[in-house]
Amino acid sequence: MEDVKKIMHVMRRAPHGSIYTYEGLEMILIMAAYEQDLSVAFIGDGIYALKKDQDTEGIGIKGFAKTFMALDGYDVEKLYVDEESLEERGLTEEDLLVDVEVLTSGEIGRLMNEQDVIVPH
Amino acid sequence: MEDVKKIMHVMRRAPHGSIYTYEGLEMILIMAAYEQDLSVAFIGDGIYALKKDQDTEGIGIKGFAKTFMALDGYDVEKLYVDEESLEERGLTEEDLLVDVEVLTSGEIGRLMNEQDVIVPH
Amino acid sequence: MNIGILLKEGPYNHQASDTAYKFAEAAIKKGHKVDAVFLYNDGVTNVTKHMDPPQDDRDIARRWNELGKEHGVEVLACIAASKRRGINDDVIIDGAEITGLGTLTDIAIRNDRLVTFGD
Amino acid sequence: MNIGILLKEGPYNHQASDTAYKFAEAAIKKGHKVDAVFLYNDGVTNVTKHMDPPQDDRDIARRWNELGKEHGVEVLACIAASKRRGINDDVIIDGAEITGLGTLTDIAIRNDRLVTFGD
Amino acid sequence: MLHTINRSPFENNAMETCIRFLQPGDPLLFIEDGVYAVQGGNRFSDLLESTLKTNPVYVLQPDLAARGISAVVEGVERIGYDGFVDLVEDHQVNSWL
Amino acid sequence: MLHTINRSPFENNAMETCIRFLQPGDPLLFIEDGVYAVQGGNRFSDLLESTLKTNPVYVLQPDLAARGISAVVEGVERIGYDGFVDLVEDHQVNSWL
Repeated sequence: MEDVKKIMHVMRRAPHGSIYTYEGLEMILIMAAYEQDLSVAFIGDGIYALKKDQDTEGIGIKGFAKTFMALDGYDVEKLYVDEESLEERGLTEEDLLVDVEVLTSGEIGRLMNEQDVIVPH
Repeated sequence: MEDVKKIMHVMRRAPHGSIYTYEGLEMILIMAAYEQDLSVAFIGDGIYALKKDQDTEGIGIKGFAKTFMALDGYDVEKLYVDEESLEERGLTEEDLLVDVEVLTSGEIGRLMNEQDVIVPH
Repeated sequence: MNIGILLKEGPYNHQASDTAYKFAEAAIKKGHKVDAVFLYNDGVTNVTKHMDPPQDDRDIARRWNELGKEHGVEVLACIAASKRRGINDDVIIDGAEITGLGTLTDIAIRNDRLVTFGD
Repeated sequence: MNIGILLKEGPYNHQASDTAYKFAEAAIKKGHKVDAVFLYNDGVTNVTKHMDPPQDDRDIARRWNELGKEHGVEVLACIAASKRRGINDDVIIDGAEITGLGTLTDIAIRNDRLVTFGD
Repeated sequence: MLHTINRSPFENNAMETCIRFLQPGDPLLFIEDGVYAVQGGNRFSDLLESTLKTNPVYVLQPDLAARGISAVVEGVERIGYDGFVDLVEDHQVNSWL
Repeated sequence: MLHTINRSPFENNAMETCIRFLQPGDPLLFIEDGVYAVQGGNRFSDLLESTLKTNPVYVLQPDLAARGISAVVEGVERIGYDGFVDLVEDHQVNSWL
């Protein structure tokens, strides 16, 4: 499987204040069709993208939180969330929309080092 | 002098990494012709704009630090620098290109409250 | 109350443009006059006429155009900032205008408030 | 070594475009192949042909164009990001091309490195 | 003077800097990604609570809802875009971008 | 894995976050506004010095010069764009934007 690359997308921005997370998600959905070894790491404010109960109607911007729930259907199953980022924000796994793997920063750092490509969003 | 407004420009970004400080300076130079009561406050990374010895040749971007020295000629003489921002960065007044008034955050905060308009850059 | 708005970021990439629009809309609804929206820095890209967002998304350029037409809000882009970013009369929407920073100074002087949105 | 570059910010407003260019230039000088510069997010505005900076400033669109012509670097803008921001074939420089994110995936797969510049 | 903050305090120093320059009694309004500051039980709750003793603190409700935040620190008042306009009617504006 | 940081540590949390994920031995490169981190005698000198014990730290000299910084923390190595390319030749890249 020489052609399969390990590609990690790193989400570090809050949703809605800027478009990076949303356009990042669009990129992941396209890459998912290419049968690479994809993963997504949510670090810092990036974890807010997975927060339950987002309702963007009042700000007039299209919401996209539910699209993260569709990633499973595209075989993007490796979703990693940084434990310290959750704690610092007073959040727990229960606050998140999708099933994720909560890891320490050391564990995520080691996974980063296995990647062929890291795409920051 | 009903028509004279107190307008403060607030510089909070480092130079070169983004254009905000440079385009802010362009705005100040134009406004200076309108005989309003202008001042410029340098806060946080904004003080780096006044750092001596900037040489932008290597990054291929036009430098503009010296334009701050010309503000005096446009009668823009109220340049305030936040003391804590200097200290936190290990800088002193000696490191700055132009004569400024170093003030505490409380003093700058009170000056802000006297303004008719505050323009952040 | 007479209000000027300074918008420093482009459309979609940052929420600034959306918040500025919602604020202007609310001010008008309350009977205030929104005199002008002045576009600076990347903000000048708010009025490019070729903008073509997905059908279920807001059309930011058209929204500024309609606010201008229906409520007399001047929509102005700084000429120096525009030139750098490839914005000129050929690519901006009807109703928007490219002008100098002197106009912004006038806006700051003649209005009761100048409210800035950016990132 | 074969290198792909991902550029996520527009010209002038952030240094990302300048650093990406300087990096590409240095890589080519050292004999590496810079396969493509892929423009995403506000990065798509790097190739607008109406860009008209002050005479003593760098011309960022022309610089990307020359890098493409002289060294075979593909300069590509994401179509979805471009449409949102009013970038289409009518306003981009010769030599740049608007394409899909599948192309970026190919670039990520076929090169030894993908280096990202942004803010 | 009305102070607005639109950046997440976890990512950017705008909130901490603003509070350093804030004069007693001046209103503070959190908008856009700034609203994460007022969610209860996070790293910035103490700073916010001490600010509430001297200054009124507002948050833009549509931005809270967009981000799925319901619980906010006690004493923070939720307003809409019309409330934002009211604050601007009463005060000049200082945006900490 | 080469880690690049391009934001001022005073304004943005990129440097502190990056260091939390950094594996021993991996090189760190400061570019653009990130270079303010390596100026000696500032609030981040301690963090940088402890990082230097486990990781090589580089800074892009053209960005230092553009910002008028001459004194840097001991042990930080200055490189040009060609040195940046050399690091990329030896490592995959993780940009902390």
